Amino acid sequence: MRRRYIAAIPHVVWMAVFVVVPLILVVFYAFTSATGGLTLENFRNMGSYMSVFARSLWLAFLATIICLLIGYPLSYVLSKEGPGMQRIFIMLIMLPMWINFLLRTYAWMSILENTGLINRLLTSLGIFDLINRIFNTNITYIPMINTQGAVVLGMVYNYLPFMVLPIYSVIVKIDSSLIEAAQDLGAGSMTVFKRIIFPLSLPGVLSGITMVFVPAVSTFIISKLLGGGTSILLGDLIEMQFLGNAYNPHLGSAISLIMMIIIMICMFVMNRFGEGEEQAVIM
Amino acid sequence: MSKEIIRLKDCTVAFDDEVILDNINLYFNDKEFLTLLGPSGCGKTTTLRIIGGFLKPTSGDVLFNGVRVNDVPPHKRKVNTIFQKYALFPHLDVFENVAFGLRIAKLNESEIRSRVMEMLEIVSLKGFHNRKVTSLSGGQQQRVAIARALVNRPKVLLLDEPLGALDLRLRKDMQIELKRIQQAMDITFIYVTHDQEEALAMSDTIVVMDKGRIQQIGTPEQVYNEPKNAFVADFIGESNILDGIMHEDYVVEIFGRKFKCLDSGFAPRESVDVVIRPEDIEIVEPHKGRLSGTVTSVTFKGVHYDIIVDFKGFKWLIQTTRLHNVGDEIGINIGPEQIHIMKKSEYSGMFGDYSSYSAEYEEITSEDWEDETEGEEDEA
Amino acid sequence: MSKEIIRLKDCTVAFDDEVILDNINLYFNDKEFLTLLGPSGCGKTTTLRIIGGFLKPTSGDVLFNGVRVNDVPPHKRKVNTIFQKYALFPHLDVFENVAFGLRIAKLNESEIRSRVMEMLEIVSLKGFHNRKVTSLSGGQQQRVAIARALVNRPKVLLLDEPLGALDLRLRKDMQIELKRIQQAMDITFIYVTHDQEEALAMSDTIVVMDKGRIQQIGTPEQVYNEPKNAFVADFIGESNILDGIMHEDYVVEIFGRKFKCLDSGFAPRESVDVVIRPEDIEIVEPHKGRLSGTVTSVTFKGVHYDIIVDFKGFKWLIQTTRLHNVGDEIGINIGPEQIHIMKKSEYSGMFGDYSSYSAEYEEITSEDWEDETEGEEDEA
Amino acid sequence: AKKQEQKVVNVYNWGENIDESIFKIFEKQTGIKVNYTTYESNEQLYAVLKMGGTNYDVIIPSDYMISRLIEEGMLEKLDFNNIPNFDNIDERYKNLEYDPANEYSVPYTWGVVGLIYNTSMIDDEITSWGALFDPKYSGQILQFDNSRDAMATALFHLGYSVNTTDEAELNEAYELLVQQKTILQGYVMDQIYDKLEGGEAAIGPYYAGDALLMMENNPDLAFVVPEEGTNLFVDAMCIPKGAVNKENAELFINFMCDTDIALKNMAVTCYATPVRTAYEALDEETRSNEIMFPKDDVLNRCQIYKNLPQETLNLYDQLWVKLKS
Amino acid sequence: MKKPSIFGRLLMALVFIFLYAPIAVLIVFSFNSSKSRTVWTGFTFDWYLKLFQDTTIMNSLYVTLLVSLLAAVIATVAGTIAAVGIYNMKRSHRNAVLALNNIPVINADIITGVSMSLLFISAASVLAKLSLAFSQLLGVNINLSFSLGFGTLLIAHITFNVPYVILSVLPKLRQLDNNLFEAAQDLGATWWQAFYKVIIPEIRPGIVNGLIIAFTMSIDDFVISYFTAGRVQTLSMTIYAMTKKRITPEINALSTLLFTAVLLMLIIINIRQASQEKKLRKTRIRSTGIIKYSKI
Ligand SMILES: Nc1ncnc2c1ncn2[C@@H]1O[C@H](COP(=O)(O)OP(=O)(O)OP(=O)(O)O)[C@@H](O)[C@H]1O
Ligand SMILES: Nc1ncnc2c1ncn2[C@@H]1O[C@H](COP(=O)(O)OP(=O)(O)OP(=O)(O)O)[C@@H](O)[C@H]1O
Ligand SMILES: [Mg+2]
Ligand SMILES: [Mg+2]
Repeated sequence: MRRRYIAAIPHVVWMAVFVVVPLILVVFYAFTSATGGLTLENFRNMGSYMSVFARSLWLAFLATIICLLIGYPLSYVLSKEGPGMQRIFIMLIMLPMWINFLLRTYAWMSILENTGLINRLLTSLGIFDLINRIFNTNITYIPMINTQGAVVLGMVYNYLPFMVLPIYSVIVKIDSSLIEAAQDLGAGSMTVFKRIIFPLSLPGVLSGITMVFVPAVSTFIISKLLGGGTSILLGDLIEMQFLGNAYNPHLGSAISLIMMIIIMICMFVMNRFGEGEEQAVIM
Repeated sequence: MSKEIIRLKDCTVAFDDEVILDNINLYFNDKEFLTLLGPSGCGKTTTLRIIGGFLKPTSGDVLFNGVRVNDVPPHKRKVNTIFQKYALFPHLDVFENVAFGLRIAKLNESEIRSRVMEMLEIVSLKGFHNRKVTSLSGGQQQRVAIARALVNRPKVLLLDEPLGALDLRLRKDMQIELKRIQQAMDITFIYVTHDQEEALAMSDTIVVMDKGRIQQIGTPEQVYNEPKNAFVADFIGESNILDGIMHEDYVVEIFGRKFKCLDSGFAPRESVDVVIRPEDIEIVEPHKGRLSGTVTSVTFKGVHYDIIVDFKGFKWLIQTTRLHNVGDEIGINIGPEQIHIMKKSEYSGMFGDYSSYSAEYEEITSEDWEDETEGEEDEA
Repeated sequence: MSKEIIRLKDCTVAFDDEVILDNINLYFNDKEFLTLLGPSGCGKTTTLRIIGGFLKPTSGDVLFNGVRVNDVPPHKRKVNTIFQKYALFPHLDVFENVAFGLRIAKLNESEIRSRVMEMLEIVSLKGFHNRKVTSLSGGQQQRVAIARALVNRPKVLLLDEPLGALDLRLRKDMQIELKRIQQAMDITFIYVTHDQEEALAMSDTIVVMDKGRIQQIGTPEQVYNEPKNAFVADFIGESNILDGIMHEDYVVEIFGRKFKCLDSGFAPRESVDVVIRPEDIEIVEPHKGRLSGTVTSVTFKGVHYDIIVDFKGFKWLIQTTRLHNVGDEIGINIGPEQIHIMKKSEYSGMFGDYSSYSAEYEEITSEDWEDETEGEEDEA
Repeated sequence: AKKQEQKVVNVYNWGENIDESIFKIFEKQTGIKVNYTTYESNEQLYAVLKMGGTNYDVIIPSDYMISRLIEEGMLEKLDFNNIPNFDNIDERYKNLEYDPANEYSVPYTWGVVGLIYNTSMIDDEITSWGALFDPKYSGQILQFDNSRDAMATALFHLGYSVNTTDEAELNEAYELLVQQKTILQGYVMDQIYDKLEGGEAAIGPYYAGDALLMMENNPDLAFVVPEEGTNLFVDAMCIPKGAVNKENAELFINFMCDTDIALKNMAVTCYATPVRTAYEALDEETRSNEIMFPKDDVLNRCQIYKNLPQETLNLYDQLWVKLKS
Repeated sequence: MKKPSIFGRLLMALVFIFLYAPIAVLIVFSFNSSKSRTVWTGFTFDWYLKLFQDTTIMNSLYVTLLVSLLAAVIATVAGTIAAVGIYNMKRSHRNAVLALNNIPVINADIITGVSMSLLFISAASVLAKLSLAFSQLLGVNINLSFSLGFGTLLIAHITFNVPYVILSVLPKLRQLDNNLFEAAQDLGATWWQAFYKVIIPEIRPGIVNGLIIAFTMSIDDFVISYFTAGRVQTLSMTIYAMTKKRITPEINALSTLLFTAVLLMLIIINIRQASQEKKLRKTRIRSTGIIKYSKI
């Protein structure tokens, strides 16, 4: 009745200034050169970063799939626990997020390094000696740090909760009478899962995938810390152009723009795929 | 309407030592419309869930056609259920909801198609097969739920307050519709409701339950006209319930006066509960009645007036189509066939007294309320 | 019961060109229990909102004691409202809910305390003041809502389907309770409901509304016994509505036969609607009746049987306490006082035909349903 | 604010390159609070300055970067009247090629780049840059994480000038780095401390001062200036254009050239100081530390980075990004 | 109802080991007597003592807490007001605004950070030029220029926090009984009284939740701060700077302290919630009981 919607106007203005205008600036930078003229130069060389794009997408894809493969069953199992247990487990999943993620990732270095905890453990257990004796090799450690595997591990580690939480919260909300209805209509437990639980949990899966894939494809910390900087990702590439060793914000903007477009396409395709009209953003 | 197809034998269900169903014995006949009627929480849904296989009785047996099926999981039972809130699958459209059971049974596509379409026609939803179920009205969703269950051609359909969520109008229409479908498909309906009018209008057999126990089983007429105890009498329609004493067969004493009745078989001078329905009382001139009293309240109800009459301190509810005024002196007569005698039960004295009615309504003392809360806590 | 305190003068409300209230003229007397009755969406809540001040009429005036208050905001009006779903403040306990208005009015603590406690006693909630409102039962919440409104000592209380969310039993009890409170407090109740029984049982005056227009104003008896048009007749109770022709004063022709009636003042041979209530029809031996027909359906309803009787193709609903069987031939008589004559209106021909009843139920075409959904969408 | 606004100076320096305890002394002396932050490499410093939006008062780039900043007009001229301690600076470090008239900078440290390796993990004696490219040490090698230093290791190994603008030579160096990448453990800057001290890697190039610090923590480490020659660097204090607290900055620069402060600072950073008076005050043992103060035969093998023309800089950036991707 | 299978339990155990292994390492080595991250050399509390003397860490902790608190509080207030506005919008407008609102939630952090830093820098240089021009024009010294720092950091944090607050308040508004507001007015409350006496308490859980989410996001943020904070350093940035050489165990100590604090807080909240829920369950049964017996 009253025009109460005006309460939202400051917000809209704020978001326009601090979200939309910056994005427009990114576009603007992407199409200009350091000297100020309009140019497509920044996109012309994009081909040479193909490998970075490919690697980023691939690693993020791997991390997302692994998160899904771990996160879905975990959410499902969690949803079967009693309510008290559920609360505790969910708390335990969120708790690590309260430790700075740089530190947690850094701690993985201690674990994975050549002289790290795992290798030390294996050495002190005499595993390496044993292997060396049997296969007549001379290994003293398993190389884990500074590999792409380590980067994926870091991604999975950091973003797994973002997969579990949305899926879990969708699954627990599934009305148990739907499951009973399906059983009533002759569905065994596998069929119930396939035809009811899984399709109904899709919105959670989609939002989980988004919440893992987007940060994974754009991270620059994990690759720096666990990847040794030998195979950089899109995030590193962008960071490098703004505050790093190869200053060129125009190129950086162009790469950002393309990354944004790729992310948008991925999400669009995925939503099509899942018919996810009701895309859930769950915190 | 004769062959027995389901039987519950001494079924007891307890959750955490709380007895929810107490030694239920019940059988269901083929092609029967049987209604479980009772107040909220009396165990109706629990009974259905035992039959559906979603719950195993703590003790006792469930027999289908004489075979014990306690351990048969729901998806292997040849019964289908319509759930309290439909439980339609929101991610599937109307067609796929109805086709669900057929797909599980792996029928071929063309047969599925024809059976679903036929079913949708039966429930008057032709042309709706592509709609999202969430976009349907309550009544339409109800029909989808019915179609989804019936398309599997079950021998028995369980319906858990299927009309509970609908408004009065739609509810009346759907009652008629359901009854029609049951007759058309020629199958057994086991129907749950707490609405006595609904139960009376639809059922072949009514099972009245309270506190996990069966109170009475009978046809609607039997249950209404010959209630077994005060609970049944009160739950199925308004009733005046009085203390009486059986003098001999066919003679009962109420308020010190003897009335003829049709009941026999009681011990001499046995205390009994006497039920008299408000519409069964004939109002006559004061001096012509067996009893005479004063009108203390009148409420217009459209079809009739509800009047409260004070007979020597006990207040009766009488329904009459003629207007009387507060303060009028009236006499009443009650025919023998209008007097129903019941054995005393745990419910005696709890129902059927209209002293606290209308303008006479006494203030509820806070003690009453406190009592109530205590009762609750006992339960918890 | 005479002084007028609120008047709506030519009130019209339109949202987006859609007329919701169409030129409403209505006055409310002091200490009256007035009910707005009508189907869902007819504008009852809208009318209340105009009185409460939550909505300004698009045109027309609202007068309190003769003073125009169109522009007085809700918090300055001396009326209080009980909302459709109570609208209790969940974050406050019972005491604070009731005290809300008094705190806003900045009364001192001891007065607030005494008034709230007194009010809680009136609504029989003594001892509940520390409870969370969410932990109360529906009926108790209802009482809190009443107390919260009444503690401010309004001259007028607006009640918007206050019992809509309660189950049947509780509803009946609360009807009595509300009526008692109204009489005890001696204030005006403006009551909204779509339940005709409720309206009949409680009101001094009933205003029947449909489609934003007032259809009839009168006492319960007037509205029930002398409905102004087919809509009112049908909405207030079951009715058989037939086409008739007034031959002369006190004589109406139905099915080619003349019947005596009590109505006069129509033009000669004027077409009229004739209402006959199902309970007003006397069943006699076939040859003794003015009309005779065949029973086509029987439903047991407890108090009575609903039977459908076919008279020359037109199906009547008759309520009787005696059992008849399908196929029985019966005769009927109708006394002059049971025949109600109404002028033809836009509603003529829309109600009161029982052809599609029960087993005779025709398939509902999908078109009907489409209509229904559209209606819903309009509302949303 | 009732009291006068706190005077501050914003110092932006290399990591592990100062004794932070001297800030307290400075504050006590002048009432100016030091806001201290660090960067990793000259290139990063350049990016941050170029990006803009930040206000630093004192920065400490290396030689070639200073000339680039001067060329691009990104430095303020210093008011040497406010820096009387400039007289303490050894003449050898004044008027160097990167700031010929010495208007913009005051030298802070100097040193050479060399190879640091773990003698318990590498039995051979390392003498050449070639060790960095030797598959024998595969997985144990670290490399600079900035383009100029990393390219330099390759250029030295190939025998080219570190200031070459020849595209072919640069490409050759790039190819060498690409090959190296397969045997590399990682590109690092100050992380090298952790990796070498902890025995996580066996060999890597870094700056002399840092090498000394590492050797303190792990005696197995050794530092060598390869025979092909190496880079001699001078880091100098400058004031970026538009600095808000220019006077405070000059006070700070002057403070850093104080003999006692320079000595104190040097004890922590292990970098050679250009403050003559401080050098003279050192004990004999420190002065004869060949890593800190290389002998002339080493110095003769050294090249100083020069600022490169824009095209070459662009080529550097391109090759670097390509290498890292 | 069925208990989870052995497989389920195993999976959970493995995941929790995975999640907590690095944290355990972190905590254990906060008590290590040497700086080593991998070799245990003895037990000490030294790092905890040193932590409080380390001005860099303490400063950045202060900055982090301050910016998080300010941003969370401002975002909560702004977000709540905005949510009320959005709730009252026409559906089409609402969807548009929500889409706008979702951009920072869905967009990659680095793009948010980079784009905002571009904005701040452009604004700074434009303002610097403007003040120069004005100064020359008017002959007085006008200084509108600014640099990246606490202000821009705060703006950035507010910007990415507000959407989360809105997303958490909006559902509460939707659940709100439409009539509550009118009920309050009906009882004599003015518009504003009705808002803060009824609406605010009603949506408080959403507001508190939004506040917590906002605070958490701020504390945890690194990427956006990194691009917008300029010289100012948050804890994340300090840690990032440290990862470039070596993390001192002081940081481990700090994290251990924070972790313990959060753990304790969660345990307390949980116990309280559990007991509340128990009560609620009781009352639920109770209210069905009331209905059951109300006729008597
Ligand atoms: N899983 C359960 N655990 C504990 N108690 C239960 C459970 N399910 C039902 N009950 C209790 O059993 C009693 C009977 O429940 P049931 O659902 O059968 O009642 P109902 O007759 O269907 O009532 P309504 O008309 O309200 O649906 C209730 O008191 C209920 O609280
Ligand atoms: N704010 C509004 N904007 C547009 N249409 C409205 C608005 N409020 C009510 N209406 C319409 O006005 C009509 C009357 O609404 P009202 O709420 O008065 O009905 P009602 O008689 O109270 O019905 P019910 O019994 O369902 O509460 C409905 O068709 C409704 O859709
Ligand atoms: Mg139930
Ligand atoms: Mg309404």
